[in-house]
Amino acid sequence: MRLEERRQNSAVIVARLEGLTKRYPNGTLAIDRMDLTVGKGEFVSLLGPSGCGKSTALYILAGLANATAGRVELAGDGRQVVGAGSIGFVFQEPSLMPWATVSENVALPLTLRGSAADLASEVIRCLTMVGLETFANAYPRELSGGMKMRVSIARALITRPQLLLLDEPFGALDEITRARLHDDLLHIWSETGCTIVMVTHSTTESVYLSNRVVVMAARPGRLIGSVDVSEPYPRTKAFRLGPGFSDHVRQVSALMDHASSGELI
Amino acid sequence: MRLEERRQNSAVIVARLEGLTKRYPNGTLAIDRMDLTVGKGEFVSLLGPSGCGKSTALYILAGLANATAGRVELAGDGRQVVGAGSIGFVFQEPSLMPWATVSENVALPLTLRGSAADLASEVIRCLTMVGLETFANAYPRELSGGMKMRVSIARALITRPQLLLLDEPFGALDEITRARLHDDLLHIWSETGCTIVMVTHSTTESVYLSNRVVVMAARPGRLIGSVDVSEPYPRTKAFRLGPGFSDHVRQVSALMDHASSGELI
Amino acid sequence: LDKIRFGLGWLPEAEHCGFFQAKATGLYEAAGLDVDLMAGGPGINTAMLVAGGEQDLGMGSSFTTLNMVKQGIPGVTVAAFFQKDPQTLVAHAGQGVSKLEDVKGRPVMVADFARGEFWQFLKYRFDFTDDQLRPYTYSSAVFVSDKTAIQQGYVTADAHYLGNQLDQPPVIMLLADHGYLNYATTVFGMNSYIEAHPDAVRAFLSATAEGWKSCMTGDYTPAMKLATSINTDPAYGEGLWKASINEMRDRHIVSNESGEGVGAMTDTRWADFFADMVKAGVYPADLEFRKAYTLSYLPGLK
Amino acid sequence: MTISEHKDAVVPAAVITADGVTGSLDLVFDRFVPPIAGAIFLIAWEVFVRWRGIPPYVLPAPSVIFQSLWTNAGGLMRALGNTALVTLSAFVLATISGIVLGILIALFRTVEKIIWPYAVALQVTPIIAIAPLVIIWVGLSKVWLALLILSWLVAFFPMLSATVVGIKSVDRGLQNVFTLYRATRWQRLLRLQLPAALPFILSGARVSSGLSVIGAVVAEFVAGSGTSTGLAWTIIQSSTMLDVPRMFAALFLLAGFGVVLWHAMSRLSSTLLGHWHESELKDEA
Amino acid sequence: MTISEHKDAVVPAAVITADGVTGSLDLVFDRFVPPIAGAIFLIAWEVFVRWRGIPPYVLPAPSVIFQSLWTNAGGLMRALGNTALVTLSAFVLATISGIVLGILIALFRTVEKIIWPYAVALQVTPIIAIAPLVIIWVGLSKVWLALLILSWLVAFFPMLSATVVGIKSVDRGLQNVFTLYRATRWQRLLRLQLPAALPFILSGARVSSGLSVIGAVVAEFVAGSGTSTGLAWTIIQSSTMLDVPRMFAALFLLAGFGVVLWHAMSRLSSTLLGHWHESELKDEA
Ligand SMILES: Nc1ncnc2c1ncn2[C@@H]1O[C@H](COP(=O)(O)OP(=O)(O)OP(=O)(O)O)[C@@H](O)[C@H]1O
Ligand SMILES: Nc1ncnc2c1ncn2[C@@H]1O[C@H](COP(=O)(O)OP(=O)(O)OP(=O)(O)O)[C@@H](O)[C@H]1O
Ligand SMILES: [Mg+2]
Ligand SMILES: [Mg+2]
Repeated sequence: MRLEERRQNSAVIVARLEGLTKRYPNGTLAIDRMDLTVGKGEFVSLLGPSGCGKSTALYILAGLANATAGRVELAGDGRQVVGAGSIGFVFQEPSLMPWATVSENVALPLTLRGSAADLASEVIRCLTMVGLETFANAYPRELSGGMKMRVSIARALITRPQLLLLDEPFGALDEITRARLHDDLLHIWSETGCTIVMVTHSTTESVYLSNRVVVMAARPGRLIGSVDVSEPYPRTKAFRLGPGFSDHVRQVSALMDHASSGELI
Repeated sequence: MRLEERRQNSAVIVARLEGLTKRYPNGTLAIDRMDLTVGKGEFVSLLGPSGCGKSTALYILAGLANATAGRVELAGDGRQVVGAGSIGFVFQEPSLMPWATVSENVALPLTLRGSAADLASEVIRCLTMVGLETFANAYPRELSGGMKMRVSIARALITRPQLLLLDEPFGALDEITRARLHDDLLHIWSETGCTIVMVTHSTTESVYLSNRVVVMAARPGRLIGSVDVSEPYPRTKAFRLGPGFSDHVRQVSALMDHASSGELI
Repeated sequence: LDKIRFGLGWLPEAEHCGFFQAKATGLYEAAGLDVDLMAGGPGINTAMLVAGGEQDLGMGSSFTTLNMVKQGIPGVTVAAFFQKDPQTLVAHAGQGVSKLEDVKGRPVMVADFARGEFWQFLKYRFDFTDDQLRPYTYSSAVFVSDKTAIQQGYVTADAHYLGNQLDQPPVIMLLADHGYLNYATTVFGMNSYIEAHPDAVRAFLSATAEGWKSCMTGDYTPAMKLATSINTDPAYGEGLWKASINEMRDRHIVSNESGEGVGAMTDTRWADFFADMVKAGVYPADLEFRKAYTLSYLPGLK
Repeated sequence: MTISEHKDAVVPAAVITADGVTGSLDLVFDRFVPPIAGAIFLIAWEVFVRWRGIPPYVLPAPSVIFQSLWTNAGGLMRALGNTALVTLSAFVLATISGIVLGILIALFRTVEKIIWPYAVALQVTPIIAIAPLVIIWVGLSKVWLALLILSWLVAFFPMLSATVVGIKSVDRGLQNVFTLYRATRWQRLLRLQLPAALPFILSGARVSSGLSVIGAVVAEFVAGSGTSTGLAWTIIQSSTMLDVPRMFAALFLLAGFGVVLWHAMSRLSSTLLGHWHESELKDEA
Repeated sequence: MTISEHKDAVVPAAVITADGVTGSLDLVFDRFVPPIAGAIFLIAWEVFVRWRGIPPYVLPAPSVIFQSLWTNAGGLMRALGNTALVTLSAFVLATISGIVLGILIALFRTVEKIIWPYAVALQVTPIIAIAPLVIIWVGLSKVWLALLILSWLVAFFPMLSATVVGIKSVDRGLQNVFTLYRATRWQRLLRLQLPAALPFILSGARVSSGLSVIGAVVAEFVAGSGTSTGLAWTIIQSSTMLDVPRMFAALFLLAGFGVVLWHAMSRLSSTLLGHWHESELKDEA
């Protein structure tokens, strides 16, 4: 899919937050009047200091938590509403079923859907993508931290979701594995035209992958700016080394500096 | 402490692994004949692909897991054996007591030691260091992922340990918070002259912080090389931008490439 | 054949001899009856089963139908096969206890059920007090192990069980010998059933009376064979049967010394017993105790 | 542009007070539905008994039971008092002994292998069988002690079992933290194993509280009440006297007492676990 | 250079087979220590009884008990068979009903609020009290049904309670995964809540298995008529007859049966949980 096409598509709105406010029962104001619109086919990165409400925002986008105030809309593309089974979510913690094997965990979304036609091959496809095909029959407790996270990624990808929410999916992975998964992710994204919202702590990762980087500030969590990364896909090593890249990284870093000012001593 | 001094000190061995081999009961050979010597006052980073046995190695160093074969020695400096209460460990998962508040969790190592003299002020010191002083009375479930990790870091630092084992301590933190904690860590290290072994996935982080970077390969986990970063401390922004830095980063990356070759498709 | 479901108060035992004899020797059948002798047990409340219609007639005591009258349940006693209630108190020999008067002030193990029945009688007649009460666990182990202990018992079994365990035979005090007028091994039923089946009831009582006579004077083995085939517990075997029957014969349990007929009841005895129980505080004086029995089905009458 | 609202996620702007509203609705529900359901249950029972003409000695109607409760209030309350005393003592004893023994079993493999079978054997020993022996052991003058031992016997096993499973379920990560910081056995117990086992222990205590009620009644039944007369005695008396309404009145009291005890344990549970354990957390979405 | 060995961590090079050695040592321990402890226990008992000259009707010596067991073997085994049948049926019934009701209570707030008090009330109802009524309700010809109901009543509550707590303790992260993928209520139950509750449920089942043994015995005691000849009768009869050795023989059988049942549940537990739950994991350090 060309960027042109994407641009066009992004006029179709997949998710819109308007004045989103979230207060936890203990009184913490996690998010304060946040507005965010995600167009179809976008790859949006969400950055912000630790505890600024990124995970909370993803939960609300996925319909797993209620907003205290404000509007949350998830839109379809006219044919199918994004929602029912069509959201993939890599949670910040792996959240695997300890009693099930790796492949059972990965297969879960399909099993729940009841469409078990090519289940086995799909599981192998996704496990291979994250490099865990030899661990198909292992139990989660036999895996390392990074391996658990990769299982969780495989589980999110198996449904070929239209909206993919990623909460620091690569934080626990080494750079080589991470780079490969970056490329896999971009491949999937361009192939399926899905929409991605990713929380990350890596500015370079956010600039390399996404077409828009959104930065939040903390206490209370709010949006303080965004950077459009209008570089063409597929992005190559050349892009990483070029001046545009570091420009964008610098812009994002500046926003992050701004977001964090006065946050930590 | 000057680097000269450190060099001298590092003749004193704090930990030595000889032919360390670890096989889990399910048959997985996690580590295969690994040799590693850590001198007193060193800051060693441990890198390697996901699942190569880094966490396992730290567990064995801390005496939390037994080796299947090989020698493990933790040495003292003549006055006090490194061991009893003098190891700090930031686990890969936060492992907080859900029934205790943040400050109770941080205070735990001191509480267990029974030395409660300046407990309260120590807790505040450590919480302030990780920027969580306002969350002293919160419960772990009310914290974000990165905040939990910071509590875990604070808990490891409160005993002013002689040997500090860190398992991806900053993976879940944004870059600003991370940078501040980097500096705090280096400060503590140079102040107390403690020894640090840190698992990380960030080459830049490893080069910036440590005086030696050790790289492991996976399946079975083994040592494939190490890079000495003989740059003076304190390291400044200048170091980060200088050619020495990127040289070292490139060396480490090359080792990582080597370690990962044939690992993932 | 008329079917009668008869509820025994306990597991088949020698105290049921007359019923089993009648069944085993075909007396019931000859009288045109098909009698089902249904075993009881500790949790089987025969009065409730009869009241609830699960059994046609049941085995009880004077208390059974007096309680029913008190609760407004229309049940009547139609015959009494034990003129003497076998209830006893048992003491060790050589403890200075030979009659009920001596028990006053000493601890006594009494079952909970008895505290509404003979315990009240003992309190009223012999000045017993509640602080003498000790728990009775349906086991004589406590008694045997403590020389000063006194417990409730059953005359048909006491000597047999305890005799083996004690150096000296125990002192057995039969309450009936001390003015306790309770009828035991009675037959009772609901008014409605009895009025609807007068002939069957009469036939049943007559046949049972024949059975009892044959038990007391003749060969009781047919009854024993039948009973022990149902209750196969060896403890309820021949030895106990022999001992129990002997006690019943010697102590005139079934037909007392005054020579009343087997199964007989009298208005006077009912009235006296009721008066005692009123004095003991078990029943209110205005209870229509005469509703609790009827003499018109007694086996002697034709 | 088609914007269709995602049903679960759409929150109209005006729902700021949503939590409050739901909360008070729940409260109303909590306060009114159970009594109403209870009333319906009793009315249905009453109607059923009257309509089928079931005599009170087979199944008394609630009205009859309450009337009996009223008439016999004094005696029944005294009896309840006696039973409650045994129950509570047995429960406290069961809790303490169950937790202590559970700790020993969970911590010492040797104790586990050796003790478990006997604990299980004790649990399946019908107290009716050993009542006479217990009375002999404690002596006839200490019936209350026999009652206590017998009802303890009924109540202690769930505590034991819950404590063992709870301690064995402690998170391995936290165990490592405690090992690393050289926690003494005692510290580990008090600061890690017991708090972590608490959800299990409290769940065991809820079972145990009910069992100690039964235990007290059955103990009284089999070991006799001696001079103090609890509800078991009332029940047996009523049963032999065919005073079924009074028996039911006693059962109602007993059930009420059991429910109160259970509620107290539930309260304790939400107080102790409310701030951290999943089973007692309010839904926060 | 001072190298002092870190005691916990030092592993001599020759310990490659360490796991194997420890393993088989443990095995030896498991196999021999409990029987030896048992033997010591019995011998101590025997010596104590002989030395103090305790009469057999107060506490029979093991030798006397085993002799009685041998002499009465036939009758006792038949009795055990009858009791075992009731026990197992009641246990199965308790397990199923406890889990099903537990699910309903855990999933539906309304059911919880309405049903809990009755479940608790049922638990604290002494079956001794209601046995006569239950017999009337089911009819005298179906005494086995009365037995089943009564022993079920004793056994079901721990299952219920364990299921409820277990389901309520499900990890929130996993709940979110299931919500996200639109799991139906049924799928959530089968694939998330029940597996996650399994450790609790199996712990409840261990308690419940013991209670169903007692339940069967007590039920038989209070509701059994002369024709049913389970262990309860043997015990009661032996007790009234002062044949205390036979009573103990019956108790031994009962305890043995209880322990076997409990072991079966433990086995089941380690089979079902062994590969994932902390409480059944072997130590891997
Ligand atoms: N269950 C909860 N109850 C109360 N407060 C909560 C809860 N979950 C999160 N918070 C608070 O909400 C704020 C935002 O949390 P959130 O998890 O969204 O942060 P985040 O941006 O994902 O942080 P991180 O990068 O560390 O994961 C934090 O201040 C946290 O303390
Ligand atoms: N408890 C266990 N049982 C069996 N195998 C295990 C266990 N823990 C870890 N392993 C295996 O040992 C290997 C090393 O695990 P370890 O956790 O040390 O990796 P790691 O280097 O820390 O990886 P990561 O960077 O992903 O945390 C992995 O292949 C893992 O599958
Ligand atoms: Mg987060
Ligand atoms: Mg690791």
